[in-house]
Amino acid sequence: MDQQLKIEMGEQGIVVTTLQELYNWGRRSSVWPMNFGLACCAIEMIATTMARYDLARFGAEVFRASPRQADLMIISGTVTKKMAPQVVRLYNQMGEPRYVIAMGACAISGGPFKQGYNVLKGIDRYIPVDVHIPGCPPRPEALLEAFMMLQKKIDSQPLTGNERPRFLDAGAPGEFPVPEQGEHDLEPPANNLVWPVAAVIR
Amino acid sequence: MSVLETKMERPPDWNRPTDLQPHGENELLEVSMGPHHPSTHGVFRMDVTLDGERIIRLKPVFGYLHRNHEKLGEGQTYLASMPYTDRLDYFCSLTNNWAYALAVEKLAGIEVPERAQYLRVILAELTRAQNHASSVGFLIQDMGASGTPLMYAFKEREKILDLFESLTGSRMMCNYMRFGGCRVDATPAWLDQTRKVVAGIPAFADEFEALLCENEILMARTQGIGILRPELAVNAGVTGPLLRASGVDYDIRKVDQYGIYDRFDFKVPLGDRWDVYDRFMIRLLELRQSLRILEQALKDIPGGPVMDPKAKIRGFRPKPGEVYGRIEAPKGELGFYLISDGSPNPYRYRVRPPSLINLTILEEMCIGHNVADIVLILGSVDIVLGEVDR
Amino acid sequence: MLGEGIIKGLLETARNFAGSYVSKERLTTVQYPEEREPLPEASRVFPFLVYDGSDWLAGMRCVACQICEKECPPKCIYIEKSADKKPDAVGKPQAYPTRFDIDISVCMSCQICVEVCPFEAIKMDNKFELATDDRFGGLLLDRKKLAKPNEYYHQIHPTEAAEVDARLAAERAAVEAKAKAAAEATAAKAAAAKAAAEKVASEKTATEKASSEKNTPSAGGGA
Amino acid sequence: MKTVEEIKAAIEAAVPDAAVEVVSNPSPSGQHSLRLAPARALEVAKFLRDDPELTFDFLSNVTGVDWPDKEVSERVKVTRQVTKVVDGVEQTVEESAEETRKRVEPGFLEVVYHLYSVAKKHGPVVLRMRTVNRTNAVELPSLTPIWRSAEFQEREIFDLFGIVFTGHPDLRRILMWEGFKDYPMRRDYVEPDDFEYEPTAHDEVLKRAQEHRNREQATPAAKERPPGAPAGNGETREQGLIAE
Amino acid sequence: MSGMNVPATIDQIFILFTNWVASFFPPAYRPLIGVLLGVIGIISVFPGLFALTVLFERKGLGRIQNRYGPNRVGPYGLFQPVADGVKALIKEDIVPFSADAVVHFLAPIVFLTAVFMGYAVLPVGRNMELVNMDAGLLFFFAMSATSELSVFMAGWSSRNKFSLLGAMRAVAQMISYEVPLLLSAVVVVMIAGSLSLPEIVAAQAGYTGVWPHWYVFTPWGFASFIIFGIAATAETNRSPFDLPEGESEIVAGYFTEYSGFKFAIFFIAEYLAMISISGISTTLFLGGWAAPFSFLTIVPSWFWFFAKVMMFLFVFIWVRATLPRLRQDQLMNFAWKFVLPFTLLNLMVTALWRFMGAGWERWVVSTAILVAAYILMGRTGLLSKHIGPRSYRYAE
Amino acid sequence: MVSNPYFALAVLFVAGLAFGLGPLALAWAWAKFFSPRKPNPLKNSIYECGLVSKGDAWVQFRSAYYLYAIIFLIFDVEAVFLLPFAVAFTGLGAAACAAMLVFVLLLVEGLAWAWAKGVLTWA
Repeated sequence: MDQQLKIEMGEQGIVVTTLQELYNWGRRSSVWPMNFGLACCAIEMIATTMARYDLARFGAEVFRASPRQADLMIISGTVTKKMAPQVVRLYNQMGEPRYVIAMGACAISGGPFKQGYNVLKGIDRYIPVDVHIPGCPPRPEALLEAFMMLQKKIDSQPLTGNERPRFLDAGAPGEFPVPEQGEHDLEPPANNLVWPVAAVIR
Repeated sequence: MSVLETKMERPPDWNRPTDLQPHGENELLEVSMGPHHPSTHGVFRMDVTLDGERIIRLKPVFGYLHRNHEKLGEGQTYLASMPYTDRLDYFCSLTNNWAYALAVEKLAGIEVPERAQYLRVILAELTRAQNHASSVGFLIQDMGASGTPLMYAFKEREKILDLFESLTGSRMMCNYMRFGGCRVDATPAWLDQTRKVVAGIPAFADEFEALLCENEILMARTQGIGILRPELAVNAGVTGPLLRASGVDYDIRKVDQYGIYDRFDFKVPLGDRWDVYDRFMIRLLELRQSLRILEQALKDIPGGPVMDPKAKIRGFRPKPGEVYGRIEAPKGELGFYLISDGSPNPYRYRVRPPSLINLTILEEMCIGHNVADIVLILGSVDIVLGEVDR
Repeated sequence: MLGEGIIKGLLETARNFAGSYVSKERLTTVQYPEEREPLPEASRVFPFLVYDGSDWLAGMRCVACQICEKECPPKCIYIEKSADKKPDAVGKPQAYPTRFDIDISVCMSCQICVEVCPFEAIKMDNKFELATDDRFGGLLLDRKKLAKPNEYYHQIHPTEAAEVDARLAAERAAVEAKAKAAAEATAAKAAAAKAAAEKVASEKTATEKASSEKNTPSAGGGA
Repeated sequence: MKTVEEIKAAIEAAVPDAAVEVVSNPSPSGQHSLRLAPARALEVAKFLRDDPELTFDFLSNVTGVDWPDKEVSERVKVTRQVTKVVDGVEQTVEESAEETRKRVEPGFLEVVYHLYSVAKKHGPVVLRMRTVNRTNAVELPSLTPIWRSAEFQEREIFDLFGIVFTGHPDLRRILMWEGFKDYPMRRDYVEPDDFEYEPTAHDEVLKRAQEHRNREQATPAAKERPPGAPAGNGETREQGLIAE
Repeated sequence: MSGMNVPATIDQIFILFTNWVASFFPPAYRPLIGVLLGVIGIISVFPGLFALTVLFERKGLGRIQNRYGPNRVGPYGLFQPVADGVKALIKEDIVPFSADAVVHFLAPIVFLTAVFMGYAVLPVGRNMELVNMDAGLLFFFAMSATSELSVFMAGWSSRNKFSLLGAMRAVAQMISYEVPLLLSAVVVVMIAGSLSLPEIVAAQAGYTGVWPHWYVFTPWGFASFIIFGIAATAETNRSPFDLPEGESEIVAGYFTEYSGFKFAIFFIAEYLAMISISGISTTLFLGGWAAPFSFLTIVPSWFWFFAKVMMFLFVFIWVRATLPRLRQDQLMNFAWKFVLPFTLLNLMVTALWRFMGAGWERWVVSTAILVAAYILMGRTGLLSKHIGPRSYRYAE
Repeated sequence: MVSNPYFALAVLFVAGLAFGLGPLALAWAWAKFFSPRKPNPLKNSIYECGLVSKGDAWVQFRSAYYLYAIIFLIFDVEAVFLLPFAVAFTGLGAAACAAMLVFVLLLVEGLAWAWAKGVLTWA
């Protein structure tokens, strides 16, 4: 936050600014990931918490197994259609504020397994994703970088106003419908509130 | 004396273990452990029925990571499946590479140069070492230690991954072996570095053993738990350290002597009590044996090419036929079954995953034990979901 | 004795605790954003396109042969071939990609595109800090984003790049030599042809002459 | 280890009406296989496991293979009766001619078993069984009572190929969810079309995306959504543009 | 100021401060002020210590595991606990619809309040205890037992299966280790002759040469100390007895369904319980606030108390970093078949100690009995379960 | 009243309560003003590894607790009896101690009996 902006905001209400800074600082400095691994990327996620890379330096080594106590869901690996309802349900059971990192190609788009009949083509069809990390699997450093990017993103979120994040908005949905497993495919194939239909412009 | 030489007595119905009856009039609790559970090693699920904390029924549920590996393999060329094999057992991409390369080489009758064979052995044994160390670490983690053994194992694993990366370019998904050899040659500097890392592993193993092996809590938790009788183990197709911990001498490196394993002097440790502690110890002992092989291979490695000059990268079309090739992967017998119809894509591409088949006896091993034990038993089977569900 | 193993374990952890203050071996953390371990030379993440010279479009080695697109296991490459041609690294007129997209949200970093490329045009980058919150724009690399100069290639994979350069130079030399030989041959041929033609021509002229000479009198005679 | 022919002979000696056939494998691997008749398969399997000389106690691998109906065009020599005028008299003569015939070879599903012996350390022996056709209720005997290791693998084949194993103790879907209807490993399986919004640049995908978009905009759900409703984490995402 | 003893002043600085503040008020209110300041002290110091402990635990675990641990939030990561606190405050509070909402709400409050009550009788320095109760020890145990009740409340009310398992484990653990905990303290009471904690500290005062007369330096005291330590670990659900929250088995145990600050309260209360039980062990066996050597008595008493408590906390962390968790039946067997008989034996050894007079014989005899019993019971315990190191054969 | 030790306990009790309730109230206020709670059937359903919870968690749990609870009760009562004895121990004669020893031994016998009967086998 640059000085000019600070002064301006100070005129508007120093309380909100301070609160917002404190709020964002608290959220940013204490992101507890969910103990949730899916596939290959989970191993690199574990490697990130291990001695060499040490995610704990950021205060984020407290992997909580219960979604109630976790802030960050790292989708680390392929989400299959059999698993997708569970992932969405777990995301729903997390308390706000909650963040999602889609780690690796599979989590973003289905990746190399995209052509598979049981592979979900990207978790952001059902839940909003904050940071995407490409790579198969991304290096632990890439996860750390994404983590810092998430922290930056948290820092830039205002507490009030129209730019505020979804969970501070009483009108925005707090519930993300869990897809049903149908006879041939997941139903519906995507949640249109978080996954806009792509416009093709070429 | 091998247990198998005695005539095996089979109970009349071995198909399903019988469910236990609850004590008295206890109400049963049906809990599903997984797919999101800290100790299921991924998205595995066990539907358990509990009487108090005692397991009286257990049903494994698979498929949460079913990535259609086989279907994808049938839709693309032989070479294009190679990077996918990395993602089967994502701890041991190099042994997966080898198993697939071996199957294809058998199918097409390709020879592998000497140096490539040595490199394959070195990489496979390094893979085995890191897999066993981290699998033991995960086992202790499941036991509730707050990560320390796992951290030590991963510290060592990082060193081995560094070797993989500097040779193959990637830490985990190496995609290194090709039909008829290896993709790139190892530099002398890499071999020196490998010698250095290998020389450092015994110290790590000593430390690891001092930390764990005689720990009374660990012994009390693992000894006598999850007993797997050898007859059942063989009948259920269990392979790898799990089978050897049940006292059956069956190591494909010795039996098939694929690659150049007949040249190395190593021994196969066997367990006599068939429980979780045996599996834990067998892994540590196999780690030591891998080090022996590594030392010999690093000493003897010859010069020469690493690729069969006749082998083709593009436009590879084996003649029609079929093959089943298998190796001793760190988790057990990893086999590939391929049918070629003469086209560039395999007609049928099948992976025989050790992890899935090793889980056949999970139910038998778990029934009657505690909730706390089943995570251990599962940990001692050492599964990787990428391979179980493919 | 009961507790012996536990004490052994406690001593081991104590050793590591104390050791972390004195030995680098017992404090292996690399504090990532500030400290970094140098990446090994072979390290690979995503592909990029090599170009020679300073103009990325003119110097691009890719000739849009689409082999990599076909061989790519997850099918993350998309190429459109140009209708016109431009001279390639060797100087031969070749097509070039009007569109070369790599979807790094799909790419599995397998390096097969590099192996199959006959033109040394696609190579593996080692830049891994690509996290983005832009699902579509950030993860679809077009040819502009993919194009990297040969110097960059030398910087990240020096040994390999040197080999590639030597190979290309040899190829170029071979092509040049061939071209030269061909040129010479054509020149010689041309010369020979010319000579032959001249000869023929001269013969022709001679015959013509002769004939004309022959004819002339007749003509003359006729005149 | 005995050769395939010897094993065949041994089986036929033990199970007289076993009807075992040797299927040769032209590849350099030389793993020839034995085709069992499903009716006697259990007895043959039991013999292979318990015979002291063979002792195939370890069933390593069980696989399904789908052989769909295939159209074979072959040149056949046919003799047919043709009426011809021979020596001025119309007679029927047999004449042989070659002609190209197209016929549909009926497809079938096949199960392949790979056996090894742990006790004798030999192998493999490959067994195969065929179903009669490729309908959804084809049956084969389960070998799980002989080798437990077939349990999950046969379930997998049931799940992905749709072969019903009679005598299997717990035949349920294993990899796909309960309620899934198709058999995805069959070669004629068509997977659900959910690439529609895939933002890769592949043309066919983009075309499908466009079609899907047209379809989607016609549905009432799309109309109800307020324009510019927050998508994603607060920021109104530019509707996934792929533009260059 | 020449008459003033500087070390004594520092030693009593908090008392003097309280008296000084109270002196501004009418005499009738002075005791009230004293109580209020004491309570404020407890409410501020121990949660502060909690924050430090959490940070040190995370950093210490890091060091043991060859890494740094939190070091980015504030200088050396010092503000990490603050950030966690802020995060817990703003986190959404979720109560499952099917849970028993009242009990679900009450459980953490009961836990925290009960833990705080335990601090009332803890002498943290010379003349520094909130209440000098004659039955202080008994009061403390009563309060610590309440905390287990709240764990059960939490687990049961959540209506989650993992929580239920955690709650049941907590109950089993409580009923198994409450008895050894009490009986090993009885030993101290027998010798000290009082249930009042300041008096127990006073009974350990004095030095032989430079060595203190702490109970831990007697055979029976040492045995009691170890048993008390084990039972205390179990009572506070610390590793290797952290079964009620056993993460790798039952997800997060009894607080699986807790989020936001309610979860944080459990977290705080657990650590506060750990600190208070460390304080009690210090008081019972390590001479409370007394200096370890006679020449160190000039250092203020409260410093020694906190130093000893920190030492305990370090051991807790160290043990957590090293040991895997026990299983429930082993935990119960260990409690009933090893710890309890051994505690009863220790009781008798203590009686013997008193009746054998002051000679060296009592040292030899009681040490011999205890060591022999320990070895015998340990061996038979392991042997009867066929537990022990093994050797392995190799295939030929 | 103020000098009564229980007064201090009462104050501490209130303070402890406030220490717990204060932040909870603060969190509630924060949620009220800034971060609206959005309870919904998905979020507030029981967590069970990502699946829909089947069956009820409130079941009758194992009866083995009953026996342990009784033994626990006996020994806890014993401890309560022992405490006054222990306080007075330094002043007691050998006879009184012997009496107490008999009391303890009786209980030990009970423990041994329960042990032998297999009550202490937690399966």
